[in-house]
Amino acid sequence: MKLLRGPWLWILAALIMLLTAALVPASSGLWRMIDYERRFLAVVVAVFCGAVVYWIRHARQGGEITVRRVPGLEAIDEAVGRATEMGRACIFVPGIQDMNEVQTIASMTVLARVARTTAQYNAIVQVPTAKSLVMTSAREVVQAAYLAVGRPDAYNPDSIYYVTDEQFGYVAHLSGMMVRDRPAACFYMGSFFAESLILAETGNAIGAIQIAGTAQPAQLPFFVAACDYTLIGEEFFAASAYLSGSPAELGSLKGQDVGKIIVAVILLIGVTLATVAEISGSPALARAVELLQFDILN
Amino acid sequence: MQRSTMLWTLVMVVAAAFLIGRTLQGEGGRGSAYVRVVPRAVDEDHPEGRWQGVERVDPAEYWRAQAADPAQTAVRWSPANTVGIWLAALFTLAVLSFLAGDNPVYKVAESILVGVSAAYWMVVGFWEVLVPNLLGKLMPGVIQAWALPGLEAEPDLSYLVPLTLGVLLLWRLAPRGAWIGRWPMAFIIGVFCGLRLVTYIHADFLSQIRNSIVPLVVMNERGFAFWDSVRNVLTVFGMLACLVYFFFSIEHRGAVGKCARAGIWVLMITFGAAFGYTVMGRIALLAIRLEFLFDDWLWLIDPNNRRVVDGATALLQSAGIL
Amino acid sequence: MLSILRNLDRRLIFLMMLLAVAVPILLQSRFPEKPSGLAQAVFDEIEALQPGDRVLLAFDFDPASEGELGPMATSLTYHCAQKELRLYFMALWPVGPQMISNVIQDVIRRDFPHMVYGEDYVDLGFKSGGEGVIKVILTDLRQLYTTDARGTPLNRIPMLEDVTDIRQMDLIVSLSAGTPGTKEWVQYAVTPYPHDLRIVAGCTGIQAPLLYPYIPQQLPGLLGAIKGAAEYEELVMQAYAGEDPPARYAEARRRMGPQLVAHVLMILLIIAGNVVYFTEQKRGRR
Amino acid sequence: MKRTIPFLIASVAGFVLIIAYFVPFAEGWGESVSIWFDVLAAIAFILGGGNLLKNHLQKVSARKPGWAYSAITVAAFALTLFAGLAKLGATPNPQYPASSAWSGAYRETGTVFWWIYEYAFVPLTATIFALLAFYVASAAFRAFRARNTEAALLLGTAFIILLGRTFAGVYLTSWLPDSLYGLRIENLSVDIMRVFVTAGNRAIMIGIALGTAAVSLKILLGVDRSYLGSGDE
Repeated sequence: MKLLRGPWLWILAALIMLLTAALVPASSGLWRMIDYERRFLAVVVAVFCGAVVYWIRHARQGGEITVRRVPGLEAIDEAVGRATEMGRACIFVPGIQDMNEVQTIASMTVLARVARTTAQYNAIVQVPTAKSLVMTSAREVVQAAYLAVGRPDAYNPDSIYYVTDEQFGYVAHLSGMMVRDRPAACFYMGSFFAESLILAETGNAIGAIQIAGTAQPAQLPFFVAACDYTLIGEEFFAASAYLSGSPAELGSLKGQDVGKIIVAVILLIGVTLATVAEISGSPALARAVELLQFDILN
Repeated sequence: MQRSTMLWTLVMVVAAAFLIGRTLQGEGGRGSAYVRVVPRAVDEDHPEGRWQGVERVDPAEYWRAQAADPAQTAVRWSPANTVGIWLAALFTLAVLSFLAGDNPVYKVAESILVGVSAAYWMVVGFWEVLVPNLLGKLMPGVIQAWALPGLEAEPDLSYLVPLTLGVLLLWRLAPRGAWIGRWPMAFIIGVFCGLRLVTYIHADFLSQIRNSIVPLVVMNERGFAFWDSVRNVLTVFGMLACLVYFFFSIEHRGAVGKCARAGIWVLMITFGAAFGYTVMGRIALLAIRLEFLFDDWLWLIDPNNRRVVDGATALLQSAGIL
Repeated sequence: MLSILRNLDRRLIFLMMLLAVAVPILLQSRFPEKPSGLAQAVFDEIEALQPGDRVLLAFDFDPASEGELGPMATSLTYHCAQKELRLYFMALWPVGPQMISNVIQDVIRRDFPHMVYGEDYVDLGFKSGGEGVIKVILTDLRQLYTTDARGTPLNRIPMLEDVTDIRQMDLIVSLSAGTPGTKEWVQYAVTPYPHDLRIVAGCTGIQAPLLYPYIPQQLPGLLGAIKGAAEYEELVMQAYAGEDPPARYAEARRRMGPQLVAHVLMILLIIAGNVVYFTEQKRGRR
Repeated sequence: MKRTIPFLIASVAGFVLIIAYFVPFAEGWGESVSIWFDVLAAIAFILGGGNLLKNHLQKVSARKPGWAYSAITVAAFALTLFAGLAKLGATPNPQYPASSAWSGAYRETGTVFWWIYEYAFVPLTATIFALLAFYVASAAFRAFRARNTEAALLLGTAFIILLGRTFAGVYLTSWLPDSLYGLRIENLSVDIMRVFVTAGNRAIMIGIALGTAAVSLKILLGVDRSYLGSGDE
């Protein structure tokens, strides 16, 4: 429960919001400014954001942050290193969605790290993209990474290029290119759909080290089965925090954990209420469960 | 290796020549396509329509029409669509050839696909987004006169915002001040981060908690429902165990470790099931491609009875083909 | 034997898969179907509607997934037309309109020629914007749709005259192969308006596990992959088509033939893979 | 400057939209911005198409290995683009017969663009998609090995689902008596979906929601600015 200690101000603010949401009647003028239906959502958003902000501040002020290990991440440097030894390229596939998808944005922060490592090792990273906006962002990111390690001359914008918006046109190009150029390391980070298995199996056939990360639950099985390491769902979003190593970013992970505690608490309360209501058959309790489900959690 | 390649090429050329010969023999054979002429914009002055369009029909319909009136031209053989079916079949085979290894045929197919699809999405973007949602909003009069006669709207100047953002974005092509292209990017990223933050918490986070609130003990008219209760208990605790696995601030040791391990097990079962389900879909995809080859192209099977005609027409059909 | 298995060429596996799918297609074999609860639920939801009720058919898929969703689209449209419902087609995928015109051509024009465009069914066409479109048309249809897919202004279409937003629909039928699709319809349409809207869906195999968490509160019925399509097809045909339905209404059940053989092949491959693995392990230990 | 202004733009835009979600007056803002984004993405096609042309034309003019394939790509691209933008072969909109052919649908049956779509785009993309059937088979043989408990669970479940979703499963366990109804494979597969898959997917979805929210918040707060590129302030 150390996670919840300290942020008294936030807890107080959240309590006030919660009480306001629960007690101010629906006819009140307040709800002309704020959507009545979404009042509890506002509380949850505030609590979650508050927790993330609190832990980021805590970390910035020198507070200690401990997080568990995620194996896939350590493999990134290793994979780039191997590609360098073999004198072959790495490819980074940022998924097939546009910059309006948070997974693509998260993949850009992972790319920043991969590009920095390739710049240090003097390896080549190829970034074929399926969207023009992703291409422009990726160029900014890679250029910045090369600048940061002091090798701006080695940056080649042509290695980051647009292929086509069409999912399978993009895959046709990628798999053909993988078979021909035989990259030593493949990173699949972002939002993937059916192409996941085509990529992972082709990468497997050419013997590349493959590291994947996605929050598309449907594609996780294929990455888990065919890649060396896979960042599952939330781990993928946490990756940028881990890779940056900055305490402020690691702090945000603790904020996420607070979110999970909220889930567990609400769930346990709800399930207990529902169970007691079911056994006792009390209509009052059944109404309470309904209130929780369709009013508070709406 | 060289010899086998030559042998294969020879086999393929002979097979292709045979198939093409069969198609060109008379009107009708493997891979042939037929169309019906349909009148468009029919009114009193133009009972035949101001102009005519076509739609594809089954071969059986052509044979039936021919049997009824050999001189008719409303339903006819379509060279463009026949070539199209052949091309589609060759493209299908070209992509499948990648399974045997990378080869020039696949590379050609890949190059065409990349070019065609990039242009396809640009064309779609132009006619579906830029014309109605940008130009049509900014200058509806011009667009109505030119391309969208059904458009009835007043100019909406708020669309100057995306136009400006677009110009800023394209600024990076200019020799100076490419950094200005970051502004629209930043705007987009900021906007969607804000939007996703709330919608994900609303739609996935809260609604998934809500759906998980179930009684652990289920009663029905016959009293205690054992299996339903077991299901609910497993669902709730399975989900909690998975959440423990995703916990970042505690190492997976001791009791937490055991819980996290149970969580991984549940995740693995989830993945296994997803894999099984997906296999189904993937096989259906292959099936439909093979059906195209066997049905539309080679006429080996006819599951939809598209080439079945009654006795009299059948006679004519066999006379026409053989 | 074992050494053959161990060095099994990828290409040999590919060839086996090709045969496993091709041979049953050529033989055109069929197997019996037993409908599952979720297919029955979809059937019941549509069955519960009254003639003249409004159904929104959202076709969010493309030719690539037509193998799975095409048969569902066919039998769902057939069922709705038999029930004399009013059909509103729309698409959030750019190629969706093609899928819509396919069912209009194959089902409505052929088997329900008495249905009138604009009175019994209407094609609203494609709008870009994904979930944004859903959110807008929940409160105001005309903000985004000025015309239907054929360019006719909405006000001149009889069945759209009194439709201001899609909350007036009695049921949403979503066929989806990805994003945007059923998940977005559930998240943005049904979740905020649980009392106004109901939805049933058909989806590809890959989507199905993702949609299970919404069952049954937010999503009462779901057809998963070609199997779901076959089950539903069986239900609809048994109820409405009589003894000898046209061959095109057996598409899904026909596809179950290759499915069966290919699944058996997959299982054999998994077993073979593990046999190799365990014997190698044993040898390693010795 | 070059990083601060974009960050401020992102941050202000983001927080305004978060607040707008709760204010009835501003509820439609998010949707408007989504439509703007589509317009912007469509304008960005110019960047993508330009880049594609530049890449391939460079290869062709330098006679790099495989330049002939680049030439094919450029030709296919140019042909499709022209056919689509010029609406080659289109007829006027039947609702407005007096209008010009520009009012027609660019992908109506019979246009050149439709032909390219129907006979090149569809077979090529659908067959690439169909390659998956082969890849799942090879993955099944190679990757699904019961190395440990986790892998065994994964493959065991896949096994039951594969059997349960065809007639083979029904056939194999139909001898089970009605008292063991739940153990018949088709019912077992339904229970797996209802219990474990639901639990697992819910946890994944909740995790993703939290991850998405946290990443978004980090970007809006400026903790993570790597997406903005180089740091020459």
